[in-house]
Amino acid sequence: MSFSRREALKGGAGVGLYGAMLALGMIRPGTAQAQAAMQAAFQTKGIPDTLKALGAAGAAESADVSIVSPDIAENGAVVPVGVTSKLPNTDMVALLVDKNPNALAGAYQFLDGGVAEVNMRVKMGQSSDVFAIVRADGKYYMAKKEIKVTLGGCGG
Amino acid sequence: MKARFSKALSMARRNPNVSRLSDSAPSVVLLSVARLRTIGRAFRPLLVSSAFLGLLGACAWMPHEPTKEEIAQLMKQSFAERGGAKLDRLEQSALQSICSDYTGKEVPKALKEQLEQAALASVRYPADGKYLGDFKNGERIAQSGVGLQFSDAPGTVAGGNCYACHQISKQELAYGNIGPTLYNYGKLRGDSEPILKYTWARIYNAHAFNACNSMPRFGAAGILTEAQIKDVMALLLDPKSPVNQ
Amino acid sequence: MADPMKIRAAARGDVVDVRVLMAHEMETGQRKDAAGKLVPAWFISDVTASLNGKPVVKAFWGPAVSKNPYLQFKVKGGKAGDKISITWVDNKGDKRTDEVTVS
Amino acid sequence: MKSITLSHDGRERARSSLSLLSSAKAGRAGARFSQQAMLLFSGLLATTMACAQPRDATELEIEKYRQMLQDGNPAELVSLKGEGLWKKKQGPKQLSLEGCDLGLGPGVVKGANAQLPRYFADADAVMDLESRIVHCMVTIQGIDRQKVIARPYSGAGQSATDMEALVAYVVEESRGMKINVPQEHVKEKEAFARGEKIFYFRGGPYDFSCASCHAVDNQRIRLQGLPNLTKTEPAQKAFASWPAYRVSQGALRTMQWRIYDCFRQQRFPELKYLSPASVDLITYLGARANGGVMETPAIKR
Repeated sequence: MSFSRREALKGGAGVGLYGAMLALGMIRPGTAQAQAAMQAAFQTKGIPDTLKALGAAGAAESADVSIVSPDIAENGAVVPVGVTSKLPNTDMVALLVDKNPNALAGAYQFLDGGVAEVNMRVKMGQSSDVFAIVRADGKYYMAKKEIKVTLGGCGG
Repeated sequence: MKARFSKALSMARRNPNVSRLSDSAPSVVLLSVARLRTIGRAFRPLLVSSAFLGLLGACAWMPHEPTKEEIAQLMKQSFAERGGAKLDRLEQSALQSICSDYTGKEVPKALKEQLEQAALASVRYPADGKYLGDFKNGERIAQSGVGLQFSDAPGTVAGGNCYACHQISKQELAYGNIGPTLYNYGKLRGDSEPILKYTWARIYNAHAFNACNSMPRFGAAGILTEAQIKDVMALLLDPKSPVNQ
Repeated sequence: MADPMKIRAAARGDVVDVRVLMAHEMETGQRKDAAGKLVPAWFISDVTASLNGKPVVKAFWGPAVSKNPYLQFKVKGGKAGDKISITWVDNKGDKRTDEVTVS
Repeated sequence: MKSITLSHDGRERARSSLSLLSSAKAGRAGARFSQQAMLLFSGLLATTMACAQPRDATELEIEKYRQMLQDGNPAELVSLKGEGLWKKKQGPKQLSLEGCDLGLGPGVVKGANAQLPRYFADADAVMDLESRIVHCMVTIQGIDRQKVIARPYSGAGQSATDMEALVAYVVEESRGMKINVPQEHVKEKEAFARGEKIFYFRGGPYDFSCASCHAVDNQRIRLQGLPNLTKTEPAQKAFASWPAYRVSQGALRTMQWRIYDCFRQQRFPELKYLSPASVDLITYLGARANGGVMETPAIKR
């Protein structure tokens, strides 16, 4: 619980290793290890490395995963984004924003009874592709959508 | 009944205001005082009825219709100087005063023409005869909405905020519609001398062509420098500008 | 101490729809204050939602989640009268738990 | 040169007739339409134009964005805090604000803001909500006025100020209520008359007045729709949706702030908190909006 990100990173386990362990199911959700892996994933930059950190490299695009959001956001400080997975046994969902300083915005674990449908609001520094990553039956899937961020108000 | 009454009242008050204001703010007057007095004389019958209505307004049961001086006083009392935004910004020029009165109404033809002539006379064309600068800089100026606000850090370079009101290049989706679209501005008009001069004047002081329109006087009010106006000109008129693709 | 959350939980059939608003600055760590100094990152990093005391959804957040976060999710197997509780923990170790009854 | 001006005008005309077409297409309920058709034709055109549906793809997506924000308004968190503050015994006199008369009698909060600004005999002045809250904090709780008004608006990275929280609570209690800003007392009428003049007052280096942006139908600045505040329906909708939570600033913004920031954009000097011009202008906007229904606190970009 008390793992800080710095500890997670210097702990010897590279981002990729944690990711691989997560992917293989070697880390049980809720453990300190899982926590550290997740924290490491928040520190990565760009989509490819973040996918690796999540153990989700090679996630396949799936029509069963959808991103619910407007195509254009009036303001980047608050962009409403929802992720829904229709894939059976979905137990994890993550939302990534390509052009943010760190791509991973949030991840969700569904335990007993949790439905794979979440809505949240994220900051986007600029127009960007947004990725939803889903884990179902141990396999990773994804969906992608571009969200344009505009300048609202009087521009001053 | 009441509405009609107060409308008559404000119409009647309009004309004395014009000449009064021209006296109180000589540095910013665009029209000559003499010219305005001429206009004022043409409305003398209204002056008389104004005095009469003013008497009625003094009765206790009638709400007092504020005079221009009272509004000016009220504004000064209600604002504070901050940064570059001093209280003199609340002293209306003749143009501002007249245009305030005629918002949403037709400005009388003679008055409108006088305002337009005065505005055109204020335009200073580039000394070196070169009208077009760098369209890439022009795009930055058109995007930037900062400058001249009390919240701006000292030394902030003002933008033109053109996209606030105009569509310009196709790439920018967040554009306003207060002014007409400027997409393909140069492609449609070419870059002949009259077009260059007209466009320059329009940016410099748009009241030259349509007195009391909403566009800031980017040159005459010192919002943009001559070099900045050249860059905005290039954005509109340079054949290589994205505006003309 | 952290301000209370606003939680709504309503059952439709056997699915409970939960909407939560949390009061938090969610500082990115990239913003500079008036003096030009970077304001350190400060954000909710973990959220746990429980139905009658049993965790059902866990959220892991970074500083890209908007200020005063909003979260909506669904839980199967709940009904009116059940308890939904939400606990968040931020990266400074501050935490807050609030509970509502499903309507 | 002349032909340019003309063609510009021609385009303007083409655009407004286009927007008419699309608003007719957007289609209101048939019954309402025929009922309206009995009214003056020009009046009908004006109304449908004023509440025209978004016209292009960008505006439609922005509308979707706004819709998605509606559910889950962080203003609720602010008003929760405000309710606590309202009921808390504070100040040298250790009293709560529950005895404050917001115009409907001491202690009545429900619906009070839908009828503000108004004339208060105890102060012999027209007061807007924020002026009145300050008045109550000073007279009931004995708090120093300067202390109360020193920092009314929260800055970046700051949580809501006490004033913002109190305002959020009070205006939430007027949600769904009909706007009914009184125009009975002579001072209320005078405030309105001054407010109207201020609305049309052009000044500053940009020559802007409130009317520069808010006196024409279907205008937008960037993508921000600009309500025509000289028309009843948009005036009602605008007044009904302030105060609001501003997502771009992560803050609850009060009506005083709304006016303050408009003047900032106009390049005027800094509007003083609770200044007479601000109260007059809010009175004008409020009375122009009578008959609308309060949706406060709203949520905006």
